[in-house]
Amino acid sequence: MADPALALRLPAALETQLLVDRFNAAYAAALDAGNYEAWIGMFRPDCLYKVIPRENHDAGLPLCTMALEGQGMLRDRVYGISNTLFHAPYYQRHVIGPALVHEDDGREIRAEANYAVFRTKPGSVSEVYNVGRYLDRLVREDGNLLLQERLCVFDSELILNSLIYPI
Amino acid sequence: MADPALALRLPAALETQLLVDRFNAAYAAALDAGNYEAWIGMFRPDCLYKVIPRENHDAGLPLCTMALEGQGMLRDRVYGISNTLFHAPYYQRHVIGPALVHEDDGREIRAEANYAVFRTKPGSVSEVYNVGRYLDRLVREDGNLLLQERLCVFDSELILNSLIYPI
Amino acid sequence: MADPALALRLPAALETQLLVDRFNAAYAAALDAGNYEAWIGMFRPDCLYKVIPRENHDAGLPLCTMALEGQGMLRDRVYGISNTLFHAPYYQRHVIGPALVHEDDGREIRAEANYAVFRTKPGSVSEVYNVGRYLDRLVREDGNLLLQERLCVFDSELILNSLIYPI
Amino acid sequence: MTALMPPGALAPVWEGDGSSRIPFWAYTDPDIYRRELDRFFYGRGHWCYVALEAELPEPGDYKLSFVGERSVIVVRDRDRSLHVVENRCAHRGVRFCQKPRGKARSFVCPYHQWTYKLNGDLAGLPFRHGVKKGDAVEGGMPEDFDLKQHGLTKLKVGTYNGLVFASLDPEAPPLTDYFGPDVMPWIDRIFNGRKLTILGTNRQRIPGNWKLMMENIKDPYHPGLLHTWFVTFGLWRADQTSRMVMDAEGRHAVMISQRNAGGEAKAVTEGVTSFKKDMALNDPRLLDVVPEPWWNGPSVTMITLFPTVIIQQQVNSLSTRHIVPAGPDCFDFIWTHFGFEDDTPDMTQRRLRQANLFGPAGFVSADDGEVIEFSQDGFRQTGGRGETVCELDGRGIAQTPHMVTETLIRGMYAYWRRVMEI
Amino acid sequence: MTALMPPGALAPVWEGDGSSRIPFWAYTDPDIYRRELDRFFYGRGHWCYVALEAELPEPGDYKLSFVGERSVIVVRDRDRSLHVVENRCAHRGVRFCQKPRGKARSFVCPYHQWTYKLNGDLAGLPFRHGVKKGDAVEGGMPEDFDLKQHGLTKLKVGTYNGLVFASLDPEAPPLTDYFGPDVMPWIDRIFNGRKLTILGTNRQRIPGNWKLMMENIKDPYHPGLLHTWFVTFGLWRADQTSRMVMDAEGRHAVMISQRNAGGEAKAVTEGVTSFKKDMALNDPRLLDVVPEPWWNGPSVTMITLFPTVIIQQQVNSLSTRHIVPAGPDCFDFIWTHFGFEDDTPDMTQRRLRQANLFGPAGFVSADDGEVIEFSQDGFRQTGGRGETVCELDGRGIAQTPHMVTETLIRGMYAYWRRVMEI
Amino acid sequence: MTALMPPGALAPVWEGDGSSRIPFWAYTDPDIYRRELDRFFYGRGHWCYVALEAELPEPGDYKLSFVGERSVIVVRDRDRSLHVVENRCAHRGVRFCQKPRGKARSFVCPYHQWTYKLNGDLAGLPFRHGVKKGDAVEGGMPEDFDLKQHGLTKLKVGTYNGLVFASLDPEAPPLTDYFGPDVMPWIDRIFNGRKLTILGTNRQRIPGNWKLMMENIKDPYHPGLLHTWFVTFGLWRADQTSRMVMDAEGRHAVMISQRNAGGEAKAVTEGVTSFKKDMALNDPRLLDVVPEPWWNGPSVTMITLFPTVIIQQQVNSLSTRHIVPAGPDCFDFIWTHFGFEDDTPDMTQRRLRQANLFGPAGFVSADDGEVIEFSQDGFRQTGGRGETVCELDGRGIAQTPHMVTETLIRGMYAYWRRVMEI
Ligand code: FES
Ligand code: FES
Ligand code: FES
Ligand SMILES: [Fe+3]
Ligand SMILES: [Fe+3]
Ligand SMILES: [Fe+3]
Repeated sequence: MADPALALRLPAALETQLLVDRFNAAYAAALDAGNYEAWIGMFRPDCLYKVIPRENHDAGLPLCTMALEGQGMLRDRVYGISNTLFHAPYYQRHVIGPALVHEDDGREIRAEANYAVFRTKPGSVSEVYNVGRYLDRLVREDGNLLLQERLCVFDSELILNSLIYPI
Repeated sequence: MADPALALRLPAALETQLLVDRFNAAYAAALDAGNYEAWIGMFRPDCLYKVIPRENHDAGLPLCTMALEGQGMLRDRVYGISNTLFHAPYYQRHVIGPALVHEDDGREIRAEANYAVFRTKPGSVSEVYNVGRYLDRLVREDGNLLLQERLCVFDSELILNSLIYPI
Repeated sequence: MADPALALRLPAALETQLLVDRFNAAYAAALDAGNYEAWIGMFRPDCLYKVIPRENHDAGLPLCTMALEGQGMLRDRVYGISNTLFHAPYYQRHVIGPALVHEDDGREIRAEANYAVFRTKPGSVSEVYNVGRYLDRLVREDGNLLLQERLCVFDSELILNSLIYPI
Repeated sequence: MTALMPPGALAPVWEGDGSSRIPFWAYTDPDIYRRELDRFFYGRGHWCYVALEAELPEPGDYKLSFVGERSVIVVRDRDRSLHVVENRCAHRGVRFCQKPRGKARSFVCPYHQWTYKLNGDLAGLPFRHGVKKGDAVEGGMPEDFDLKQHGLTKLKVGTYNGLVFASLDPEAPPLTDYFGPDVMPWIDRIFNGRKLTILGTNRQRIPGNWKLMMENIKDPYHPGLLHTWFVTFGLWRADQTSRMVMDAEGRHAVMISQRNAGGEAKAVTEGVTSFKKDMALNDPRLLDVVPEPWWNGPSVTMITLFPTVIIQQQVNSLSTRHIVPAGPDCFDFIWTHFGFEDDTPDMTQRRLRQANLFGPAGFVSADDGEVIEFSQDGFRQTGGRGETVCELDGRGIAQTPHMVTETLIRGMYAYWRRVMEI
Repeated sequence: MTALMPPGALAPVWEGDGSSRIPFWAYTDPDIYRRELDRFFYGRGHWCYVALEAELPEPGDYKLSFVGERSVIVVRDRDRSLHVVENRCAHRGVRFCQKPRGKARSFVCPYHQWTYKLNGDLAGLPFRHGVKKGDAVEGGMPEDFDLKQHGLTKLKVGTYNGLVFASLDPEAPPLTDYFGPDVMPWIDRIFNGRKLTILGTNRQRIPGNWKLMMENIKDPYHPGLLHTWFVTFGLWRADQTSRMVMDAEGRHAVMISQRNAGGEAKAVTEGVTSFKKDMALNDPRLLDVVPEPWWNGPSVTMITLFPTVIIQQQVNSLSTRHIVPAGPDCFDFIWTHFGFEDDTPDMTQRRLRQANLFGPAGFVSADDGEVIEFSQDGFRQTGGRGETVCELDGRGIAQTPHMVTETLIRGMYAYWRRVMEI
Repeated sequence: MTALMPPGALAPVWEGDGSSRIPFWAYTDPDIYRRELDRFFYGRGHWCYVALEAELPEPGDYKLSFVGERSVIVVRDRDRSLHVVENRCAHRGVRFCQKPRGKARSFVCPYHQWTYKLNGDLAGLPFRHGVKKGDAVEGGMPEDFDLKQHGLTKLKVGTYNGLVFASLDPEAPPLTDYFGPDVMPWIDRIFNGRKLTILGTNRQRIPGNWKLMMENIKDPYHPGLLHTWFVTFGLWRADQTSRMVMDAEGRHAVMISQRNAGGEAKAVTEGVTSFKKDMALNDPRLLDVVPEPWWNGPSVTMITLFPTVIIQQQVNSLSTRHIVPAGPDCFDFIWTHFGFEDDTPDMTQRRLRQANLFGPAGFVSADDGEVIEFSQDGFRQTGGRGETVCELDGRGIAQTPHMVTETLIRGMYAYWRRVMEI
């Protein structure tokens, strides 16, 4: 829930909200366009990126569907997508709700946002592919935000065969 | 549509928009985490909460799928969810669009927002469960918002068997 | 990605974001209520409105599923919906993410937003109908925004039989 | 008729002549289901619920409804009589009517504009006598084309004090005979001719066999066990005075009971996990029951009119529940809540508040939909092998002066076996 | 062949030897559908549309297409010849090509890297002769393994002035014989050798039997009745000069007509609800028709090339529509709009504007998809019992100098019965 | 048994007595699938994987699992023994347990509160002896009703060093006999009695026949070709020392190999498009392999325990993969990753990092799911006509000291034909 002190911090809160929602919109645009270089660029070098079943997350179990530490691993994943992982191509479409900002200490922002990702395979209908929420730690760097950490905690217990692209 | 005078009221409008979108994000987070106490806390004691088929709403018929008056009934519903209603557990995931604020008289805000709720049953795929729009009356209380009234007018003509948790 | 200079332009950026998100919310509300007169009113007289498969858009092919130039054609479409095109009625529900504003020169705004449209036919379940992104050119007119151009570039390779209402 | 051996399923052989053990294949076999459609929903001597008259107050008012899987139009003619016609054009089969409710002066199929009267007669069609070109005539229907042979399928209509039923059998008996003298008084008790007020609709898709819903409302054993509210607040439990009534065929039934104070009572609450000794409502308005004069005692009557409808009075809540089958393992369930013209605003609000107990989200019926789904899951996972055991209160079939019995279910399946010839 | 009695359906017995009454089971029975695949889409002497040459301008260009339910690759070889091969690896059946369009020098199945030439020949496979370890050799394919026996399924390719067809029958007749002398001139009229320009694709999934789309374009009766624009603006209506042409077999057809001024005309607009007397476009550019020299009269020709494609000229709009069947009750419908290399920018824009009339959102074709869906709903709801009535202009089959007729539909089903042996 | 001729499919006739050519219908025919359920998953002498003991540490701990399509409950009793009972109420078939994991002291079916012990015995049911009203007794179960006849289906339980299997066959042989002396050592190597630590679960739905996953892990031919990482980094390729082991029946198997330095090697990388000569990881921690003492050589062992589970050691990553069939063309695939109680935090982190190679997103297993889907697409598009060719290293079946072979697949289908009597 919004906290009592919020009103006082409004201008700051507005700026934070704008930055985070803008960031998520840009993040979605990058992934949905298959622009993975841009995606890597939205993380800090020592970032943490995890796609984890809610089942494990809630049970305190560490196993992820994808667990990448640092831009190097992000780069290895992107190389895999484009060069080593055979798969049928598909479109992703992210619809992300306005973020819920939990904290902003001026440098780091803690926020979450619900997302739905739709998959469309060539010549097919669009289907619900992966829904869940982002748990984020975002860091300001010269007016930009970069991801220090993004956990994609997904509800979807059954992945529709494979998960190739980042969420 | 945005109205001509909007520009003049911008700072206020920005604050209102932030508060409402924040509120909806927190509302989604509470329900999707199954945190029903928090959910009850987002309403005023004399609130009105209705989940109503668009079919009835458009025809001016009063029957709802769920119609709760006041926090007491909300509490009774929550007790039902946790203690009396046998059901298969499922995850909900709300994706709510930025709200459309119709009016803000400084105390009460009238707004609406489109939503999609996805259901995931244990060991199953995620599916479209309930889509519609929130018709809200929100009241400011020491910097917070509380729901005086939320109508969930849903398009989904066929409910997928049962509707246990609030929308 | 957000650009370095953003911080400096914040107040303006906030206003722009609010206007665009408000506009999209109002656009969704108008279409989902079947209020097509309001929909026409959200465009400029010499507007361009296209619903185009991503397949064609990415390949640089001009064919659209719907391609309307100017409010006159929008009016002809609306007349078709209500008077000439036999079809089963259905509900639409738009969920649109916060927009990504690319540019705002004070008069014209270039922005995009991801959307998901759900279809509900009478007595049926809700289904994913059309997902994609809006590519927009919006123009300020006395405090309002109007669409100079909206491209609905949709992923959904197979349209579920027919597409009657605008996206 | 078609063979009853679907690919890979076991032959539906029902051991013995009883009806207390229902084989799972009766709920899962697609051929069994097709035969059910043919013999019950479309078959000789059966009536299917389609509407309440109050939904169609004015001449020209129509609504789409279903008889089994068939889309039908229920429409009120200028003379205020009701017609039920199949929603399928005689020309090339188009289900032409798509708006669920509306007003009509005639029905026009969009494809080639064949036009039908509200009673289903074909009124005319374009170019029937061809098109004049100079003094030649191009095309047109054959000489022997007979409008009368090409109307919409007309169903027989039966109405009773506001209830509307339809039958594909022109020889179907009068409705009152169909329901029979044991059941009729309970219909009369609610539908005594007074005007109804429609409060609204709820729709749910339940992934289970349609008979499971009939069973559920012929099963007085479960409400006091599955539904916490019933046992705790005394709305339905085994220490009440109750009666289980059925028609001579055993297909229709009424479960009648009278609420008591609820609370603890060794015989019916001990060891019942759903009983909540100390439960109290935070807002009693949810259950602000006010007896109505017409009750004459019973606070609840659950009427099953085989095969398509349940009529419920549960304290101040009134509704019809329409069963629309959609394959052996799924049906749509459409609730129409109503009140009476002379209800006070308070009574209307009371009925609406108590509606929180029913429908897809209801405190005492959301879980019925759930257990039906899980029953079907259980039948499916064995591939249709196995049987239910409905032997509470023995294996016989009889009107029963209490609720500790599964006799109504046995009655329904005895009838089912006779008609299905299984 | 398989038995034609699916579980629970009625035996498909077609009364009499006519073709004016089509039984619903012809649209709903899964075994009928399978036989259709075997005899029409995959069968003796039939050709299926797969592409336009203009989609594959360069050597190495390929696109995925469909022959019935089979995924095939259409590819242009170094020598510019076209191959059509089935997209299914000879090793373990993998549908190995997943990118819908691209460039290829050979095809490599990812699972075990079996490699095929563009013509489908198996070029080689890893470890065919085993792996040397020291002087031992481990594994490898058997001595008698013959590359030639393990290529991709090769389809016979037929091209005609930019149209590309494929057949699983190596003995399939020349394309021009397949279409026949009555239909060829109308193909030549559009495809006379000039280069085509691809404008783009639209795809829709229509929940109806594939034959309903063939019928729709063999049905000159409906356009002036279902489609307001046609009757109101005189694009297609019964007071025009028109001809219905078919090939000797009755499987292919052309509907030819010439637009008129539209507006009121007792014979064809009276009582036609879709006719809008006072309707005028707010933006006439939507229908800014400019006759083209090659028309030589007709403003519209709708060509059905059984079983897979429709070629349309409707004023300045040109397209092919590919039918991809997906079960008895569903097909995908792929529109490819095109123009000609020498089109002026204005003409291209005109074709694109008129494209608003067609495709899944089209002013005069969105509703065709709708009525097809509702026809299938009508067939389904009776369980396949019932029949359509196609008797406008009698029960016979003949080339017809007007559009007040269902003769082309009768022609198609007469052919269907011969080939299906029903 | 049921006829093996589904409507419209070709009769499943398997030419000759070999097992090197598998007809497509073995993957697509619904009756074949049903027989597989009956004979393998539910059948005589077979064991199905259901859990790891470490998932159920405490008395009362239960989890839902599957045996074929049947929902079962795996539960630990007070005496720490494990029971596996079917999740289906003996009264009216309800799949009563819905929470996937939890603690239970008994099982209560919500519908009528029939109550079962953890071992599946029916403990009691409400109103079994009726309800006292005054001195009358209302209802109750018949005199001859026998609790013992109405328990849950009990499965035989087999555990081995932390692995839990269940069988519907009370006569099923000891687990160690079922796996056999050739396979057991490889199970012992991982499961030697030390305690396991559960790291978590991944679930994917793969739209292909369940046997394709068994094949995939009995196919040493593909990893060095499909999976870039394997061939490039030397995790699995044909120039390694490897062994293909199977049990006497040919149903279970182990693929054993030892990694090498990878890099270029004419015999196994030349012309292999998936080999990336210059590829290097940006972050080597993804493949920071540290040999463990218990390996005794092999760096990878892929164990298939027919028909339900794969046990994998691939360098430092350990997991079980549970196959849950869902029709002929789909199965759910559940990964449980684990480590050992005495793992250092570093080793745990290492196992988790290497988990990036596996599961639905894995660098070397996401594509296995993809090719399985495309295989099924290939089988489907021919209507089940056609066959795979598994003749690498001949047509025979034998323990094999290298990986250039498809012998394990041939072994499995030889067994399949014996049991299926096809
Ligand atoms: S299908 Fe109804 S008029 Fe032709
Ligand atoms: S399946 Fe194609 S190479 Fe093995
Ligand atoms: S169904 Fe389980 S107790 Fe009745
Ligand atoms: Fe109940
Ligand atoms: Fe048409
Ligand atoms: Fe593999």
